[in-house]
Amino acid sequence: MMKALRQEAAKLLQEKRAALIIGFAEREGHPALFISKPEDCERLFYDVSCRQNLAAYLSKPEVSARRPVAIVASLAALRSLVVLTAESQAAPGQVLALAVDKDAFLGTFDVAGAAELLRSKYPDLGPEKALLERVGELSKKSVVERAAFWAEEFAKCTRCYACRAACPGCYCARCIVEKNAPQWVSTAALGHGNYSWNIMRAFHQSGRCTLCGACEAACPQGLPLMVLNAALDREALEEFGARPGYDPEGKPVIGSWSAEDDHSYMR
Amino acid sequence: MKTEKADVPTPTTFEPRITAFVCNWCTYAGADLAGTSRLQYAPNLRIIKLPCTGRIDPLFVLKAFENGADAVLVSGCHPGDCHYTSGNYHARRRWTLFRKLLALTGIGDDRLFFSWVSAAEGQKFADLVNDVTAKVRKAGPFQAAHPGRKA
Amino acid sequence: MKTIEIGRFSDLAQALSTAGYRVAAPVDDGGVVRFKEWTKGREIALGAVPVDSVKDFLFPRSEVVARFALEEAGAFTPVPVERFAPKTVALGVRPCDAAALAALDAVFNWDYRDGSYNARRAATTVVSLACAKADAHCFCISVGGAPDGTAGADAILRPADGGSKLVFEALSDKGRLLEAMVSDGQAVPDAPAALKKRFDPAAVGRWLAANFESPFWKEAALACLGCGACAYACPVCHCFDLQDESDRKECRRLRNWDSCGFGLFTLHASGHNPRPDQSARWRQRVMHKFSIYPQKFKTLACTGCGRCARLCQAGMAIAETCERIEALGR
Amino acid sequence: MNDDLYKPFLLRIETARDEAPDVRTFRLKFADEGERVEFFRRYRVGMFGLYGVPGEGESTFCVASPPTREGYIECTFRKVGRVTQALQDLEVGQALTFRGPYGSHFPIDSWKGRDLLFIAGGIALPPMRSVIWNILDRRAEFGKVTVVYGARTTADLVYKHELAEWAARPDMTLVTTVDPGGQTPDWKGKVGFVPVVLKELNPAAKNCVAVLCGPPIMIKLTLPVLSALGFSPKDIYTTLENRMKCGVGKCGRCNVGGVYVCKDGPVFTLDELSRLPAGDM
Repeated sequence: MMKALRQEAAKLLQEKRAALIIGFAEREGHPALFISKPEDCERLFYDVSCRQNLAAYLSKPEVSARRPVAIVASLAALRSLVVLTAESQAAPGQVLALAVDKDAFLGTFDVAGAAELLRSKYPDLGPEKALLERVGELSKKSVVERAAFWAEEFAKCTRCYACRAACPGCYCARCIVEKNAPQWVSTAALGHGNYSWNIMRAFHQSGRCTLCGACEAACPQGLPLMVLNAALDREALEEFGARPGYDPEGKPVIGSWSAEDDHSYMR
Repeated sequence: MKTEKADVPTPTTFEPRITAFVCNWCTYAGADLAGTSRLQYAPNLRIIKLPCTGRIDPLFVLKAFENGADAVLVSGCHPGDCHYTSGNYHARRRWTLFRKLLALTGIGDDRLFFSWVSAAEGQKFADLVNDVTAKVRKAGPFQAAHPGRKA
Repeated sequence: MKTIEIGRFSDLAQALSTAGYRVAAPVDDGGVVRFKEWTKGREIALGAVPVDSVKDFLFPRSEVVARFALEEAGAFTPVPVERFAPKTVALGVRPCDAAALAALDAVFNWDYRDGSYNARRAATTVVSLACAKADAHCFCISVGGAPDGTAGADAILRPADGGSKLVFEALSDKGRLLEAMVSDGQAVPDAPAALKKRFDPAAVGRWLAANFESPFWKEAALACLGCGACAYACPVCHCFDLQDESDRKECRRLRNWDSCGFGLFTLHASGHNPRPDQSARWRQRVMHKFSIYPQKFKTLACTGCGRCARLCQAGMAIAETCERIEALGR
Repeated sequence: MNDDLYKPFLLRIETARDEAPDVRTFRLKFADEGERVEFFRRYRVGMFGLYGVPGEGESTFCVASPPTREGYIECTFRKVGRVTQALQDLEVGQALTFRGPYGSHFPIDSWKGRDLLFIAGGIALPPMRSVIWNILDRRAEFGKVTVVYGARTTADLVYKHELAEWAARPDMTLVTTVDPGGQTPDWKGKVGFVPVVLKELNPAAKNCVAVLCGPPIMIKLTLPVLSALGFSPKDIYTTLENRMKCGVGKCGRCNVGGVYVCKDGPVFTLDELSRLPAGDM
């Protein structure tokens, strides 16, 4: 698998279909690796312990200045690429994906190809069972217990914004927490600011999150951010049939609407 | 018309503080009608008028809870009646997801209410306020220990 | 000789607590070891380097630095801020984290003395714990420290008898005050962790001072995604923001942690940003630690704890950057 | 020594004056006499302060009045963000918070007997105005005083009444200019960019100190002119205005290379600046 990945990456550079390859290095922690010479492709590595979603780099100015770019993309990262394209954040033809799934190299895809691959082979990607069970367990608790659970978790947040940096969907040049006229979200790493921040981060990803898990993996304090993401993912699917990351021309769930949307909770 | 006024308030009676975000064209006009019609309803609501429910950012709701609201009501035009054509449809999607998020983090549907009230529905508005106030009264004060509340 | 059975370590915490100290110690918190306030009955996790350091107790994430009572029509009255500096013992502090205090002392005391930091510093007794093992990210030895270094500590605990005991050694008057709480015993200290020197910070500093515009930075910072995980975990990083928060009755002026890695950190009101991209920001981080700080304060702003590299989602490792810089300077 | 670093003084607005669109000047009185005395014990021209509105925050700008006027301080600032907006919303009689004076100063005592050339652009006159008044208040100690001041349009010129006063003074020369197209029909000053006007003016560099403040582009184009006129980098002064939060060398955001603008600056000679990394400014 690694051999095919490396060969393909080198070929993209040789054929000038990509000027920059972003992949993973082999050394401990599997940091992101940036390659522009075909011979360096030997250093590429992939296995399931590579936790970063490399699509997050696509909005970095230093990276987009070096397009066309190819990224080593897990299935979730492929979906991110499709979401970014749908949101006009990845110029078509400028980004390629070296698609990987667990221990298989799936080939090189442009965005349309990635979407087609996902639709045909992986049509119902969603949260893992264990994650949904965590959501289920939490939902069964009383509101007071749920509040207590999150009070304890959010209290750990230092507001380092590693979650935001890790997320391909968090590409705003000025995040809501950095807007100060008015200051909607308190920037102090204290109770209510931490609550607002974490709620708004999750909410801004609703219907867009591809469940890659990079935010939770990046959190130095180990906050269970994916519980929020998974709950919203299921709700968006059940209510609006949303499957973000399958259609490069799809409309975002929030930002579109249907007259048929359920509103039984409205009075 | 339901009123809670029959209860004699005692010093220990909990009076909920409810923040209402309403649209200018329907619900605010509905509230106005309730007033000009001299309908009696619970005085626990603080109304904040916005152009459209589509303008109501979920942040407003968090801010209200942060600053001590016991409940939040969001109300606007009925589907199809939006002054700006589709603001309330956009809002509806947002609320469907947002209420789920708040429920999961400890703000349940006894503190967060949504409704459609038109300019002609003064009575509905009064009934709604009374009903919401009764529910919040039953739910009690928003817990001081909730992480979303200012310490 | 003063010794403690490792299995009875929390007894010491309990004794200190009974004696009226606030006790801070590494505690396992649902799989993540944090350096936090110890409460009765909690196990102290001495095995791992905690994600937070003793810095958090001297320079907290968020702290009220000024307070105003708000009155009608924009009028206000300043309200004195009570200093929060309880008598504290920080137990099981890593030697790298204790060493970091010298660097913090320097910045909080050049010309303008930061009273609230100093009050807490004075009220805190640092009991460090020598490291018997190190991981791949540890590099204290490369930045003038040692796994059994005593800089910044009031007392040190050294693992002994194959890790089954700790030998307590007081290093200052504050440390000697605790001696009475530790019983006499005998033990043979274990060898401290073995670490290899990875780079020479002086050589790194020389290259940094001369190569501000090097193309190295553009390439070295490509992976950095611009979060604050490294800065917030760092025992020396001390950048902060001042923010007002108010309700109708009161305004609190807060000092919150901030990071030079954030894009808007240096943004001017005019819209000009002196550090417009991540390479400029990563350069600032490295320069601050290995060039600016040593020039200004005669001490490095890095003690080799390795937290930044351990936590970085993108694998940015400052020791590796320093190795590469040293190689460039050769 | 006060170690409560973020405890501010209270200043009360005595007068407020609009200078230009979004630019306002406050004259501020100290609420506490002891604090006034302490301020003027430390204040030298060129230092800055942090002006605050509780609930909104603090903003950094210079003290625009000289230490020779000991009853009050003045500040002039443009509305650009949350804090400056809140400051401009304050009315006469209301109070604001102040921390300072901080930073380095213009070494005017070492300029005694020398000619002085001030060059300013737009909103950058306020940091220089304090120096000019300081010099004028001690007029006899210095040689020729020349001020070249330019703005985009006549409306953008600040301190219009003082410009008239300076123009009328026999003991100084004032040259005002606006960018081409920025003049009104009754404009009597020059039309043209500051570097061009400076070149025409052709001031003598011998025994002269130049003080230069303005937008980066003006600085960039004016420096070669000064250099061609024969000014030494050691005789050209400027003041930097970086983003600051603490003002006392702690918060870590104002440094240019190894120099902390809040403590080592904000006043620098061109000679000092040339040793700092340009890529960090």
